[in-house]
Amino acid sequence: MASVSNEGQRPPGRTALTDMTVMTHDNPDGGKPGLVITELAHLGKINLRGGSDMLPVISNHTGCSALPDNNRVVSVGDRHIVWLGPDEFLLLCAAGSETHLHSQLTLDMAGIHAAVTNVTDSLCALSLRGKAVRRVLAKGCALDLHSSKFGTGDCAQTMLAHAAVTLIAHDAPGFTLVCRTSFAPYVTEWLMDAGLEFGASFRG
Amino acid sequence: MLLITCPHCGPRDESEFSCGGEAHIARPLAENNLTDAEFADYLFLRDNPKGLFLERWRHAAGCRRWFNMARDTVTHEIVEIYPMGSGPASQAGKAAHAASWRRDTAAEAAAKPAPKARAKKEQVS
Amino acid sequence: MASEKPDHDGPDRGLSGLPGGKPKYSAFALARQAMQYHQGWQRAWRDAQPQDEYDVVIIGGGGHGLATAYYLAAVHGISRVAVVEKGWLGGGNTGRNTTIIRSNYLWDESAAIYEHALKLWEGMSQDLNFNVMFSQRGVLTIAHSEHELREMSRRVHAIRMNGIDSEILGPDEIKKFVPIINIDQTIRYPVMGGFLQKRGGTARHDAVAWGYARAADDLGVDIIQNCEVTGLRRNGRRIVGIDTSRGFIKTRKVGCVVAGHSSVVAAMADIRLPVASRPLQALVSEPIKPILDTVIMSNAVHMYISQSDKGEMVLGAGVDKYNSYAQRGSFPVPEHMISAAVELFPVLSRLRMLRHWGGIVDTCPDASPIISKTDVEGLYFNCGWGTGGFKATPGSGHVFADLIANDRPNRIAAPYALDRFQTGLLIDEHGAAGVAH
Amino acid sequence: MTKSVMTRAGLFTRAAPQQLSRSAGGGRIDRSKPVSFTFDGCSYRGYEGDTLASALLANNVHLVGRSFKYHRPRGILAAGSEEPNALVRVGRGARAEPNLRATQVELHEGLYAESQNRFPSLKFDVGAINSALQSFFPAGFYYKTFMWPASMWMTYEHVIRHAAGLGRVADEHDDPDRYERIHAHCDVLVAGGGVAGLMAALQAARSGARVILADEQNEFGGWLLGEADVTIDGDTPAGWIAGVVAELAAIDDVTLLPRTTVFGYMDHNYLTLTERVTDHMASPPAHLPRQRLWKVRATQTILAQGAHERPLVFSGNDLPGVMLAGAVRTYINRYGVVPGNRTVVFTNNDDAYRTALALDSAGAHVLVVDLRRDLRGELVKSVRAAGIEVLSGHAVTIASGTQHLARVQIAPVNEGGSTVLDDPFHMDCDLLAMSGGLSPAVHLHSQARGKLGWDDRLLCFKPTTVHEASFNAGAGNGVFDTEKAIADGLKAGGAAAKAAGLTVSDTEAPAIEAPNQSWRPLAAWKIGNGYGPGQGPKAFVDFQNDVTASDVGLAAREGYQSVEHLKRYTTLGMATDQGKTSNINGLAILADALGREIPEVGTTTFRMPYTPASIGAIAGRDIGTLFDPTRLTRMDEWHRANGATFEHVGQWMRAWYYPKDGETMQDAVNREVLAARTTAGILDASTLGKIDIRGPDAAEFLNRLYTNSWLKLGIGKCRYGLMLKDDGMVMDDGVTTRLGENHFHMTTTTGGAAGVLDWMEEWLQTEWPDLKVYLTSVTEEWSVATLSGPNAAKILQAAGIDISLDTADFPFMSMREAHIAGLPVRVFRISFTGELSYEINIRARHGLALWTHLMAAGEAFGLTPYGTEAMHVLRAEKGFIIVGQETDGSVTPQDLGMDWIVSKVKPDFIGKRALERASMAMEDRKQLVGLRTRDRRRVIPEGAHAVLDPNEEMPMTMLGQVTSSYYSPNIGGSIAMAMLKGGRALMGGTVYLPMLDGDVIEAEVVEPMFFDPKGERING
Repeated sequence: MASVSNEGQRPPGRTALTDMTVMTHDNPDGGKPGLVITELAHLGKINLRGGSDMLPVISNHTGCSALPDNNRVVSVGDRHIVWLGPDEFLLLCAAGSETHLHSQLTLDMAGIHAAVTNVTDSLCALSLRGKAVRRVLAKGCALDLHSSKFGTGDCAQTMLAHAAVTLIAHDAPGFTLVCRTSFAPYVTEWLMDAGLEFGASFRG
Repeated sequence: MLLITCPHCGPRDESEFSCGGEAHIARPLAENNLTDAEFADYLFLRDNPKGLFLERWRHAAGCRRWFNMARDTVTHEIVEIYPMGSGPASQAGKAAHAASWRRDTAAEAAAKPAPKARAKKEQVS
Repeated sequence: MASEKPDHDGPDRGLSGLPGGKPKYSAFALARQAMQYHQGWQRAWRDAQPQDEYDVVIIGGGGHGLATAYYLAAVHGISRVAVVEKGWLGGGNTGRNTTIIRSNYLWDESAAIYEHALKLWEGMSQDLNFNVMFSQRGVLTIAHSEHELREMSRRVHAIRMNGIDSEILGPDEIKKFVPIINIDQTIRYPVMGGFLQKRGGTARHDAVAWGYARAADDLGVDIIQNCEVTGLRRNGRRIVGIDTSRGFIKTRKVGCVVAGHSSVVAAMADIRLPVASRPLQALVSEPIKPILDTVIMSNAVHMYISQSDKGEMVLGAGVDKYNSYAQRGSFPVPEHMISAAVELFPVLSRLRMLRHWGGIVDTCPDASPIISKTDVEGLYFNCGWGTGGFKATPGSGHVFADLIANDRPNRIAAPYALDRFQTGLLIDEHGAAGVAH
Repeated sequence: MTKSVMTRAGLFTRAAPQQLSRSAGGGRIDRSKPVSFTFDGCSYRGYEGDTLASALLANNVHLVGRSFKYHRPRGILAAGSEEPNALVRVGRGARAEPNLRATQVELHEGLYAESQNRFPSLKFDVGAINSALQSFFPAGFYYKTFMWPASMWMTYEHVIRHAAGLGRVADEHDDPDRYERIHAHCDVLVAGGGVAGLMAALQAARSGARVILADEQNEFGGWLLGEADVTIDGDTPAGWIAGVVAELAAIDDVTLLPRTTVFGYMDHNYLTLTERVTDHMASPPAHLPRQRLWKVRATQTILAQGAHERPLVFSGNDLPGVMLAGAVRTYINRYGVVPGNRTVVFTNNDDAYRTALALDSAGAHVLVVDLRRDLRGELVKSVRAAGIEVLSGHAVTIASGTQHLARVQIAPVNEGGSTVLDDPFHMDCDLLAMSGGLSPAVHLHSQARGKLGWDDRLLCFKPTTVHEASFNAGAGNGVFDTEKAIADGLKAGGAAAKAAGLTVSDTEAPAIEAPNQSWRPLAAWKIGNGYGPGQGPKAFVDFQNDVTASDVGLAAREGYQSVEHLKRYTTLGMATDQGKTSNINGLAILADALGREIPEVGTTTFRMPYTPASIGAIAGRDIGTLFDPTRLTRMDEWHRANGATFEHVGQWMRAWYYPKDGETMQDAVNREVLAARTTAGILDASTLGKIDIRGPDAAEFLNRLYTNSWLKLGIGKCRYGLMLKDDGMVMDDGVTTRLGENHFHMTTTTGGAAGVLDWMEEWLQTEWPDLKVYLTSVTEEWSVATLSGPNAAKILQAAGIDISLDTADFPFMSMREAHIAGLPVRVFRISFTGELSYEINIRARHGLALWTHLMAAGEAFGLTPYGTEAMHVLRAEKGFIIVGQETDGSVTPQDLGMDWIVSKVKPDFIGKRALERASMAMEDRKQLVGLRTRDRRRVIPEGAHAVLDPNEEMPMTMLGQVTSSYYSPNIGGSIAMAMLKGGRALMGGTVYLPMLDGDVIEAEVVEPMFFDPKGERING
């Protein structure tokens, strides 16, 4: 965690799922649960709106050389730029680094028409891992999640059951799911329920 | 259950979109003096063709962007998807656009600044 | 309009009970026919060939159109009337709706027309000598939140002061009235209360079309099926006839009652209507022994349900989101409605959907119908009933006949003229009824 | 023949009888795994691999159900999902399910089934009186009677309703089982796993396609599973099928779905399937759903659902013991059941001869009655060679028996079978296997708006052109011959793979040996019985709904001549089998009655579902807490711990009031309202919508959105705004603050948050793309605590806020950034109560910390948490509106008396032109007023309507409704707001509010402002 500003001296505060208890459904076939849910607590999230003239500034602060193509993620180290729309991106960064990054970006973009908004507390990020992740997501998501159609570095804003989510596919059989904070308990409950037949656990 | 190709995100289920009804309705400016009846054309009259329909959609659960679509209201075939602010490119789409009664309404004409107001604006710029 | 009082004796029902001389239906007729192995039954209506000229032509052989023709003959004595229908009688929304009948509307104008219709429903089987199975088993509308309770109170006060029956029930009373309903207060949309119109209910939709057709035929109305209108002929601003797939028909008065296709017919006279044609979906379950003896509506979850005499659970939803003439909607609509239904009636979970269908309804910006003269002299439109037209069938036909006969709207029809979209004096039933059934 | 042991259902059970009709060997049942089950209280034995139908037949139980209308005894007609008669209720207690087809219910240990629609028992059903009186109950009889007296209809109807319906629902209503839904995508979806479907799936899969193969039965193979006279590549059908299935199962991208019915085919190749996951298990594991709804988006589809055999329409054709010939063969070959000993095969085509041979091989006596005169072909020869008697040009004219077929009357008939030519003879028998030709299952093709054409040779409708990206194959395509069907499947599989962009595999069709037969039936739609028109025993067309050939004739006579009218008047095809066996027969008989050709009469359009689809599966897990998300604020834990009662506001749960021990709601609200005006209250306002607005044109954009002016708002200043739709009606309101030159923070109503953001985006993207403005939702970024009351500033100071709260430094309608307890906050000095008030925004992670910190700091001042109800009272005391309560989409700012907020100088804003319409200035529009009850203790119910004359006759002339109404402890009396016609002109006058119980409340019309009218409290 970057030690910038005085974040470290403050209580880290609560997350969307602070009160959610750890849950497990055993894998009926024995072995590891097919789905393991972990909250990426306080993962930094900055919403970026603007055109390609943002690139130099973003580049400067993230090291990425280009903005992601449609439906793609660009990652450099622990900073990920997630494409959300033609002039909209979600920048993910290490927990605690977002305040400083936000103010730096805001400052450096002063001359261009762009909006840099800290949405760290607005959104909740979950890590989803396990063999059954795609099967579980398919129960509530109409996207074609076949690995040939939605693979490493792909992302999409879509619906998971009744919640709007952003899905990001990683190299391992894992996804990052981002949703509105107030939907996080619902999404977690839904995922645990959908994972019943494969075994599922929520590790907080 | 339509499969709609969002111009930005690719093919997605219809349930991710919201439909905004007839496309290419220009909003009359208040400065242009329309009669109540002419204004009502803008406010309430919507084209309702049986056949090709030019309409607006929004990828509500995705990139939240609006776009235009030419869709047949009988077969549900999507003939064309094209950006906001532009006209249809397909032959059928162009024909539907040109044939719409709305092209001749006072409300549509009033979407442009009245000559006097325009002159003023030009002076400013 | 508000100052004018409605007729306390109820609507003028006109001639009643097949005065034209057609053999009547009765238990005795049935027994007599049984002795002849039912070989002696006559056609319910003649297979009329189009004549050269009529006083009035009604376009559209659905319930509203047939009712209009019937009341033109029965009340106004105009019997040189033809009903032209593109396909088969009652093949549009008349035969595709969930048959809910009620008059408990919020606005005075709505209450007036739907109550007018309800009074005509009461006694329709006798008027037409055709059992339309109008069943006053009550319509109960459920409220699921504080906000809905407040809306419900507003509505019930208005309805009662319009002289229409309505009562408020609490969750326990609802449970007593509808034993299969789930009144658990912890569910997402708990049953917090409801209001009941006991005089509301259901009817057999096809029978309404057939009954009106038979009774109108008895009074001399020509009913012409498989006759598609291809043009509206005008002389200047006056209608002079219609072109059809079976030739030209001369007439100086044309009433269009073609729900779903109103814009298409209007375009033939260069008229534009503020209506959008939308799919409306419904479904029935397999038949089961009676479990629900009333009609339940819920606006919050967009669901309404009843059980037909045959035993099928009849479920309907709200309209789909885009224009369509395809008589088919999108799966998420019934999917969501079914979830809501199972939440409220868990017993449905182990039933199966037997039939599912879509209709095309034309919806107005204010969710209220259009009953109106047009800029073309002699051309009248009755449309825009959205999702709630069936219940209005007799009332709609009655006031539309009156409008056509007199060329001016009566007190009930007047607020539904097209000019309301110019003045902005809308009858906005949206806020009050998400699902306006 | 041994009759089944009759008992009163459920009272007691008898020991299992022998399976007397079971063949000595053969079939796909597992004879090593006996299974016991119960039907109508009697215990029986069957084997794994049986259906309930095959097991009942094995036990000689033929009487299985009662028909819908006449309560006629009915048996098992078919062997698949087209079964119209054998409907049973399966399971007990909460797991009972009505109307299942015995032919589709897989047998498992302990299966419990009951017959339906009978009272008191299946054998002695009082409803059968209807059958005796059936001549009084022709089609549509109810339209002609039950009209007198009018008041009696509800009584008649009550009886009708109880006589109708089929099965009973579960005895307990909460379904204990789990249902799921899942989305899937594939290159090729194959519906139907018979020969054609298997071959198609194999070819597509070998070509590299992602394939889903679904079949409604428990194993793939379709009709082939019931054939003993076919070899494929030298193997038995079962052997070949096993090989194909094994190859498919080994391919990763192939999903095999047995027990899965493709029931819906929607736009753009979206198909719905139900998979019966555990219905066949005696004790299903808890982690599996009972059923699963698949929602498949397929690039291409192959429809290979096979064909249905048609019954012949003759008198008495509905008796138990009269079965479809193909089904009889299936029972013999697949289930090892021989359903009769003295049998008659009645046919108009070759295929039934295979059944005759199968019966003969199984040891039954067989007589073939063929409507055709000129009999040729190998099958006929084989049958004759087997010593089976064949009568050509004959028909079974009447079948009779009491509850089971006992004898048939056979007579020579004319070409079409409609006229008896000579004296009949009779023959005793216990099974009649009939075959009227095949009808392709074109349902999905038709659902997908494919076109159908009439085949004059095969006498059936079959697919012609498709509308979606789809192919038809096999019997469903009118290709009945096994060899040709496999080739058709192969072709379709390749074509679909190619259309999906793949390279087609080089696969050869397997070699088939099968009987050489003609598939052309003789047109014989209604078999004569020697009686006059409408007379003699009934001949059924639609078995379940008891629609007879005479009913079809009656409908035609009465003018119900369109197919749809026929359907609706007679109920033909409207039963739970949806006319799979009756459709074509009904059409043909109607065509005959009208003197038209069948294709002229037309066919009905098939709609979803193909077979009835479980409602539970469609609902899936969208029930209970997963029905709709519930959103909680970040301070929710505190509210919950402190006894708050909640109300739903959209998806949010908001604290409504905080009752203390023994307090009623009114007590609690009074206490909260008083506290906010005497010391201070605190409200969780986190749910208000918040939108971050940035860009050089942000102020101009707001200027167009809101009715008032925004260009000159100073930085750090707040302003209230009203948003209209373009029709001039109020849609939302809220306070917006200028954070910087090009930066604003907007708040919206809780319910309006999402809609307002969408609304703003719409204008930016579609109408004013030239405006440089970006919007970002920050609703959940900030938790908001509103501190309100004379002590609000003191509490903030006690909480350690690091800025000056002097009005001079921090005036009303401004915003300051500050810290509380070291945490950065934004404080807005705005007020919805009329008191000195601060809305404190903090990063959501610290929301709870802020709240508890403020509560602690305020303890000494008696800081009182208040909920939404007290908030409503407080704002109503000040006459502040709530959008959605005072407004309903038909209210303008002027109607609300808010002309002050509508700019007269701005050239345009959304809604401006609409407000200028002549009608918007009419004096009798509904206008916002206050109401002061004469009896000050009386609180008017919200929704009550006001009149001028309480004694007026109904319908009364209503002025309008009470929109808000409360008891105000600060006033010491009731307060109300109302929207009344010409309300402002009524000021000072009296209106009356009739109550539902007949009482009338009298009230004075006053300004909608009840407390501190001069606004003196705003600075504390």
